[in-house]
Amino acid sequence: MSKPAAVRSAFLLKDLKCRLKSHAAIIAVAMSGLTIADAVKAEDASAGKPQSGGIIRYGHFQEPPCLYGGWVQQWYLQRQFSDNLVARAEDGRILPWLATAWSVSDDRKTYTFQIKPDVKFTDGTTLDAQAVVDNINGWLSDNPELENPTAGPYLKGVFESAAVTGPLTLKITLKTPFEPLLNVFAQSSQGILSPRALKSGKAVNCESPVGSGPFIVEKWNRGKNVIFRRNPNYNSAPATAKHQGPAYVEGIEWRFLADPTIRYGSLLTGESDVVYHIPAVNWQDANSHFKIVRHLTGGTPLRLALYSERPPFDDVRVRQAFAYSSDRRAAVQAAFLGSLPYEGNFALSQSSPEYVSDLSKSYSYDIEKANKLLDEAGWTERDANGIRAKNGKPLIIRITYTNAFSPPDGDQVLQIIQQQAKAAGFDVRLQPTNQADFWAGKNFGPNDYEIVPLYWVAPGAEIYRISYKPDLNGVRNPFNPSRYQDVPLWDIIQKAEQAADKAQRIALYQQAERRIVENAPSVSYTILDVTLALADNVKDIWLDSGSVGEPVFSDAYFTGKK
Amino acid sequence: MNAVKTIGNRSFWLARRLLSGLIVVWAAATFTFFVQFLMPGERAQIIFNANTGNVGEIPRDQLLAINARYGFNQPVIVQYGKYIRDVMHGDLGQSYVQYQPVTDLIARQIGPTIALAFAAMLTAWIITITTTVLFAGRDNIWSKALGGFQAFLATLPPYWLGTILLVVFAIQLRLFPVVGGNTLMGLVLPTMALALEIYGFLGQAVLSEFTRVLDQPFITSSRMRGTGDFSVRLRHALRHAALPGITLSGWIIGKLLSGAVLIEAVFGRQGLGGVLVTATSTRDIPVVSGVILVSAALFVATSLFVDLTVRLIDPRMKEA
Amino acid sequence: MNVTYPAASFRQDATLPPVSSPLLTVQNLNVSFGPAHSRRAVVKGVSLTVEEGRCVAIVGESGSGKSVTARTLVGLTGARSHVQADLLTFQGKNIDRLGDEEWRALRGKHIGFVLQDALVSLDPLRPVGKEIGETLLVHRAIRTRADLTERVVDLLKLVGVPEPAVKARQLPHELSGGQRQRALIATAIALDPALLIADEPTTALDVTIQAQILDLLSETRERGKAMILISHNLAVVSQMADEVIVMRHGEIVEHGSAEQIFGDPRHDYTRGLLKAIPSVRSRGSRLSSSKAPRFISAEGEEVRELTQSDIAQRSRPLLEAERVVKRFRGPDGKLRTVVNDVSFSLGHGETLGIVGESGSGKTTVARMALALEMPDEGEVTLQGAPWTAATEKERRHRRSDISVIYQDPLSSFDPRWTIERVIDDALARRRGDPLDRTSRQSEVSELLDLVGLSPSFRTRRPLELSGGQRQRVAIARAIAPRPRIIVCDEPVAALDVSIQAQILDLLGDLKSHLRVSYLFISHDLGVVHHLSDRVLVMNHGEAVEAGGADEVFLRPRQPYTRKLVAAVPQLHFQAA
Amino acid sequence: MSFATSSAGHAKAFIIARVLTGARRFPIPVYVAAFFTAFFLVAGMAPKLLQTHDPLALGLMSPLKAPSRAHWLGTDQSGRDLYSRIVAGTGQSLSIGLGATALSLAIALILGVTAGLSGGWIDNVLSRLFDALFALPTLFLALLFVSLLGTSVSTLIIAVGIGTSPGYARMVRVQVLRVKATGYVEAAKALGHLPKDILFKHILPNAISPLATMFTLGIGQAIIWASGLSFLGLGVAPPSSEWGALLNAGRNYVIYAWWLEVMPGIAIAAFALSVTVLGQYVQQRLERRIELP
Repeated sequence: MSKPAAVRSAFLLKDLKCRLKSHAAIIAVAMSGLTIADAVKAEDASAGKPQSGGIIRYGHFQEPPCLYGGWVQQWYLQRQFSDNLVARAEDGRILPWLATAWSVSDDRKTYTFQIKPDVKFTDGTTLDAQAVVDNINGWLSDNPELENPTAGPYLKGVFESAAVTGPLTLKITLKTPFEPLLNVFAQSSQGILSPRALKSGKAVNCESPVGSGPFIVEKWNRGKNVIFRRNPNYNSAPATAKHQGPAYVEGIEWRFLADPTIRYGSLLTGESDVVYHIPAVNWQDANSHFKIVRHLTGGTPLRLALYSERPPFDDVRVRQAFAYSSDRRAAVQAAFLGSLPYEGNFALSQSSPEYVSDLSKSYSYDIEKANKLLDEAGWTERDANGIRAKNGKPLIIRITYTNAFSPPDGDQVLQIIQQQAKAAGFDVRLQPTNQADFWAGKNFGPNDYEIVPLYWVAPGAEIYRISYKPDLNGVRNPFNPSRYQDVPLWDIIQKAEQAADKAQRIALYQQAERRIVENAPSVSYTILDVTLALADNVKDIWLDSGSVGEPVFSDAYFTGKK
Repeated sequence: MNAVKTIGNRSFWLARRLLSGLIVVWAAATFTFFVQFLMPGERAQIIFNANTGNVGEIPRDQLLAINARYGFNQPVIVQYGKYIRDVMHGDLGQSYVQYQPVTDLIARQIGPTIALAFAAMLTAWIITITTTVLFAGRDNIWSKALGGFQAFLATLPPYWLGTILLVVFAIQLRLFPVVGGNTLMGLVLPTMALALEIYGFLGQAVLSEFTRVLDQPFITSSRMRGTGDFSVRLRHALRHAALPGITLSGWIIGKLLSGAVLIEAVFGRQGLGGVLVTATSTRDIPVVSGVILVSAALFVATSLFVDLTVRLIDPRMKEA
Repeated sequence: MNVTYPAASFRQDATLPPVSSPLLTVQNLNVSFGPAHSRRAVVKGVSLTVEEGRCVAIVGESGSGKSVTARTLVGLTGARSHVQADLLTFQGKNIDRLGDEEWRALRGKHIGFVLQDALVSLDPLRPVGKEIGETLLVHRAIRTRADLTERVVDLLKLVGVPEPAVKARQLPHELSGGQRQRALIATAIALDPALLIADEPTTALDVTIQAQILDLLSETRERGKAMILISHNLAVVSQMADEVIVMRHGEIVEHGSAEQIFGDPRHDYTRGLLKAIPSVRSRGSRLSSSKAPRFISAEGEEVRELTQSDIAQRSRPLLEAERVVKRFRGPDGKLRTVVNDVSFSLGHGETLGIVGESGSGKTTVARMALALEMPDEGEVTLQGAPWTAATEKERRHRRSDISVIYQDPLSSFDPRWTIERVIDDALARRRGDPLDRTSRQSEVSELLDLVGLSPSFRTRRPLELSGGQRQRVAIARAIAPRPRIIVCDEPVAALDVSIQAQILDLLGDLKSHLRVSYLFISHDLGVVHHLSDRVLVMNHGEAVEAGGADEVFLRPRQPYTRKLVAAVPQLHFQAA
Repeated sequence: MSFATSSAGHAKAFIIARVLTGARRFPIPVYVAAFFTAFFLVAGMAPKLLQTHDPLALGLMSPLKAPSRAHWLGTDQSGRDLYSRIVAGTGQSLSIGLGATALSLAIALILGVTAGLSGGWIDNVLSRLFDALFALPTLFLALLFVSLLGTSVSTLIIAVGIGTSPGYARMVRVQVLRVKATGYVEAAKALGHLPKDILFKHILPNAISPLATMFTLGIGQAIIWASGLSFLGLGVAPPSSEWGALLNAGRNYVIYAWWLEVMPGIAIAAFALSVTVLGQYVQQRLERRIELP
C-alpha cells in the first residue's frame, strides 16, 4: 500500500481536470472547506516552548511546472510564500488574514475589506489595498501571464469590479450574490503576490515568486528541491495560525521525492524530517514509529463513475449488480492496509456534514444478489469463462484510468474488483492510459469506457450541484462523467441549496444522498487524504484543513538538538 | 615530412568525422521535428491544456491565437526552416509547459546526468581493469567464474539492481544516503547500479580480447625476455584488450541516457532522463526535441572522443 | 606449468654435473598437454646437449615438437603442460625445478629467444625501442632513462637497423619486415645471453631479407654464443648448424653433425625431407614418394582427349596480358602503381611462373588474369577474346575456363559447406553438358580420388582437414569445371615441405594429364623453377626479366634476378 | 559400417551412446541453463502445468505473505500467489523478448544487408541513418511508439524491436562487409556464380550465424528493456503479470515485502542468463566444426 492516498488524490484530481475540460475541477478542490474528519492535530503543547532554528527537510511527492498555479501540487507550494485575504478554519468559519475585517452589503453583492497595515512583500514593496486589487484584476483578466485558473472559473461569471477605496481598504462588487466568495479567497492559489514582481513575467515568477508569506523562495533546483528561507519580517500570519511573527525554523528544503520507497526511506534513515504520504505497506510501521498528521477530505468519495447513458449501465439493475459483485471493503483493506478507510456511501465522503453513515453499509458483497439482478436485466447468456452476454453482446466493462497517476495501491483495488466481478459474469478490462494520452483524450471518447474512477473534493454535499446536474436545455454538464440524468434528483438538490434552514438543508441533501446510492450511478470505495509523517523532534506542523490540507510550516519547530 | 603527412591525414579524418557527426545531429533534429506531427493531439491544444489544465476542444479564438504566437499556421517547411535556423543559433525554443527556454532547462539538468554517466563509466572501467588483470586467462576457478559473473550482471535489469542496492545499502544498512542528490556519497549507489550493468558487457568484451591476446606471440615474446606475469598483463595485454572495450564504451554511452532515465527515477535524482520522461508524458515537444538533440550531440561527441582514444592507443588506425 | 620430477636419488646425482659440462643438457625430455585423463604427449624422450659457441639446429615439420622442446628450455610451455626430464641443466645448474622468479631471471638475460614473424612477436602497440628496452629494464641492466635510450639505439645499430634513433620510436608496423625481425633479435640479444634460441627466425620473410637475417644470426654466433636454431627449412639450417636434430611426431629421428645429416642421411624420413625440396635439380622428377594417380574415369576412357578445336587453338595463346597497369589508392589518398606495364602470354599446356617478393605485384597480376581486378590500362584477353574488357555478365559463363587455387585454401572455402558441396558447387559450373544430381555425386568422388582423397572426405568440413588435404580439395574444385587454365597463387607457401612436395607432384601430374595451363605464382624460386616452363620475375610492380625457367634462374641477366637467385639458401651438403 | 545392413536397434544404440557420451561432456552451467530455459518455455506455452495456484485468484485474507511451502514465492498485496503469477506472466514476457528481438533482427538484416552489399552512397546514407537512430535514446523511440500505439504486448514488441535495431543493423553491415571480403565469396565469383546465388548461399548464412549469439543475448535484453518501460508505467495493462509489470508493482513494497520485487527480477535474470548461456553453448557446438580458431 503504499502510495497513500494523498498521492492518489493529487493524481486523480489532475485526471479529472483533464477529462472534464474545464478549470472547475480545481474549484471543487478549493471548496473542500468542511473536511475535517479525523484530522490529527499537531498539538503537543506539553513539549515546551517552541525554539527557533533548524531547516525542515520535507519530502514531498510531485514537482509542478511552476511554483504557483491551479494544480494542487502548486497550492502546497504557494501556501508557503504567500498570504491570502482571509483564512478558513476547519469548521468552515472565515477568519482574518491579510484582511483584518470585512463587511458584506445587504444585497450580498458588495464586499468591503480592511487590509492589515505594515505588511510588506519580500521584495520590499508594500502589500496594500492596491496590491490586492491588482492581484484580483489579474486573476480575472484574459492575460495568460496573470490569469488564475482557479479563481477565474469561480468568479468570472459573477465578478463585476474591484476598487481601492483607501490605502488599506478595497471594495469588491459582484453581479449576483455568491456565497462561496470568501472560501475562494481562502484558498492557497489565491495567495496575494507582489504586483511589481509579477511584471517581470511568468517565466521569472514561476521560478522565484514573491509573496508576503512566512517563507521566501530562495532557489528552485528543478528535479530536486525548492529551498525556502524564513521571511524574517513576517507579520501577517492568519488567525488560524498558532503564533504570529516569523517562522521558528530557518527554512524548508522542499524535496521532490516522487518515489514512495525513497520518500519513506528518507524518513526512516532520518534524512527527512517530514514526508508526504506514507506507502500503505508501511502504514503500520509509520504509525508506530512516527507522528502522523492527517486530513481526510470531504466531497465525493473516490468512486467508479458508471457510464449510465448506454448499455450495460443504462439499466439500474446492472449498476446495482456491479456494486454487489465486489467486496470493496476487503479490497480497500488489502490495497491500503488501513491507511485509508473504506467508504461505502457512493454519494458523499464520511467527513462531510451531510453524511448518512448507514448508507455506507449498502451494497455489501453479495454475489447472489448480483447474479439475480443481472438475470432480471436479461444478461442471462454465459460463455465458457462465465462471462454474461445479452443478445450476443458480452458484458464487457472497460475501466479507463491513468496509470501514470495511479499508484499500484489504487490499481490494486481495480484489479480486485476486476477479479471478483468476474464471478458475477462481468468481463472487466483495465485501460491504463498515460498522462499525455489523457490530455489528448485517449480512451475517453463517449464509447471508449464504461467506468472511470474519480473523486471531487469539496466541503460537503454542495458538490452534488457539480456532479449530478443533468444536461438541461441542451447544456451538457461536463462534470458528470457517469452521464447520470436524474431530473427529480436535481430538483431535490436545488431545493436544498435554497433552503435557509440548516437542518432542512441537511435533510434535503440526505434525501438526495439516499437517491444517489439507490440508483448507483457510481460505486465508491474510499476517500482521499493528505497525510504527513513527522520525525519525533518536529512539532506543530499542521494541515490547512480550510483549504485542501496544505502543510503549514510556519509554526513548526524542532525539539531537542537538531 | 612524415609528420606533416600524418597531421594532414588526421585533420582530413577529423573534418570528415565532424561532418558526419553534424549530419547525424541534423538527422536527429529533423527526425524529432517531423515526429511531432505523428504524435496524437494538436500542438495548440496541448499548449493550451498544459497551461490551463484543460483537455479536449478549446475555444477557436484561443487556438488561432496560440497558432499565431507559435507560428503553427505556417507551412511545415517554413516551420522546419525556422526550427533548424534556431537550432543552429543555439536556440532550442521555449517549453510549452515549464515557462522556460529549453536550453536553460537542459543546461540545469545535464550536469547530474553527465556526472552519473561519467562516474558509472569510470567505475565500470576500474572494475573491468582490476578483475581482468587479476583473474582473466588464469587456470583457476576465479578465472572461469569471471565470465559467468559478468554475463549474470549483464542480465540484471539495472533499475531493479538499483532498487535492491537502495533498500539494502541505504535504507537497511544506512551506509549511503537515500536522498543522495549530487553528493559523492549519494552518487555511489546509482553509479553502482549503472556501472555493474555496463561492467557486465564491458567486462565480457575486454575479458575475451584479453584472453585472446594472452595467447599472442608478442606476449610469449615478452615473457621470454623475463617480463613478469603482472607486467605482461598490464603493459601489453591490457592495451590491446582495452580497444574493443573502448569501442563498446562509445556504444554504451549512446545508450546510457536511456539507462540513466530509469536509474534517475529509482534514486529520485535530477537529470536529463527525468526531463525527457516528463516532457514526453506532457507532449512538451520543444523539450523532447531539445533533449533528443542534445543527447544525439553528446553521442556524436563521445563517439568522436572514443575514436580519437582508439587512435591514440592504436596508432595503426591512423593509416586505416 | 606443471613439472614433475623423477626420483630424488637420481636428482642428487644430477645436481653435481661434471666441471666441463656443456652449456645446456637435456636428457629424456617428455612434454605433454592437457588434463591427466586425456594427456597428449608432444615431446617424447628428447635428449640434446649444446656446447658453448655451437649451433644446434632442430628440424622438423609442423607438429614435430621442435618448438615445444625449445620453449621447455625457458619454462614457457604453458599452463596445461606437463614437463618431465631426467636431466635439465643450463650453465651447470638444474633448471627443471625453477620457480617463477628464477625462470624470469634466466629468460632474456641468459637465454635469448627469437620467435618467428616479428609483426606478431613484437607488441604492435609499442614502439620497438620500448620492446628492446623491456629486456634491459626487467633485468635492471640500466640505471637512467638516457642510458636506456642509448643502449636501445646501440642495439638497433648492432643488428643493422638504419636510423636507429628514429626507428626506436616507431611501431613495428612502421618498420620493414627485415628491420622488424632485426629489432626482434635485438630484444633477444640485448643482454648478450649465453644461449640464443631462434624459432623459425626467417619464416615468412622474403628470400633476400632471409639471407640478411641469417647473416645477422651468424654474426651473433661468431661472437662465441651458443645457439639453438629451429626451422622447417633444411637449407637455412644447413648454412648455420654445427649439429642437426631431426624431429618427427615429438621424437628425435636422427641426430648428427650437419655434415653427416646433409651428406649422409641415415633415416628414411631425413632422406625424404631432403628429396622433397624443389629446386632446379628436381625438375621433371617426383618430389614425394607418392605414386602418380590413374587418370582413368569410371567408364574406362582417358579423361580429356584433345579435341580438334583444342588443336586449332593451340597456335594462339590461351591467356594474354597486354601492358596491364594497376593502381590502388593508398590510405593517404595517393595513387600507388602496383602493377606497371606488365605483359605476358600463356600457351596451351604451358606453365608460366611468376616470381617475386612480397609487394612485387604478382598477386595483383593473378587477380587481373582472373578478371577479379580490372587493369587501369592495358587488357587481358582469354582465348583471344576480350576478358578484362568484357562485362561481368559476358564473363560469367566463360569463367569455367579459368580457375584458381589460393595460398590459403581455408579462407577460400565457405566454412559451413561440406567438401562435397564445395566441389559440387564447382561442378555445377562445368561448361557444356549439365550433370544431373547422381552423376555429379559420382563425379565428386572421382575428383576426390583424382586428388588423392578418399570418398569419406565428402562429408567433412574445411576446418576438419589438414593443410595438405585442404589444398587437395582446392585443386579438386579448381579442376572440376574442366578449365583450360588454373591460376595458382602461392599454392604451397603455407605447407610443410613434405606436403608441399606431394602437392607439387599432384599439380605436375594433373598438368600432363588434363592438359591445363598453369599461371603459377610464388615467392619461392625453387618451387617456380621446379614446375615452370617459362618464368616472369617481378619487382615493384614491374616485369624485370622473362624467359625460360633455366635461362632465367641459371643465367640471370638482370641484377635484381641475380640478387634474388643468390639469396636463396642452398643446401651446403647436398646428398649425391 | 554400413547403415543399410545394420539393424535399426543398432543405429538407435549408436545414437543413444553418442548422446550419452556427449551429454557427459556438457558443462554444469549448461544443464542449469537448459533446465531454466525448458522451465520457462513450458511456463510460456502451458502455464497451467506449472502453476500451483490460479494466478488471478485473490486471497484477501493472506496478502503479503512471505515465501512458504504454501506459496513458494510468497503472495502479493491481494494474496495472489507470486510464483503462479510469474509463471503466468512468462508467456507475455517471452513473446516480448522473442518478438522484439526477431523484429529487431529482421529490420537490422534488411537494412544492414542492403548497406553492406550496396556500398557507395547507399551504404553511406544507411550508415548515417543507423548512426542517427543509434544516437537517439532507445527509450525515446520506445516512448514514441507507446504514445502512438498505446500500451500492449505488441506495442512493447514494436517499441523495443525498433529501438534496438540500429545496433544490430550496424553489426549485420559489418558482418556482411566481412563475408563479402572473404576468399570463398571471391572463389564463388571466380567460378562464375550469379550474385544472388552468392548472396543467399554464402553471404547471408555466414553473416548471420555469428549474430545467433547476439540473438540469444538480445532476448534477455529485450525483456529488460520492456520491463524498463513497464517501470515507467508504459507496460501491459493489469492484471497481466508480465515480469516488468510485476517488477514495477513490487517496487513499492520492497521495504516490507522484498519478495515481490526480488523474485520477478530473479526470474528475468534467470531466463536472460539461461538463454544466453545456452545460446552461446549451442553456437559453440555448431560452429566448432566451421569456425576459425
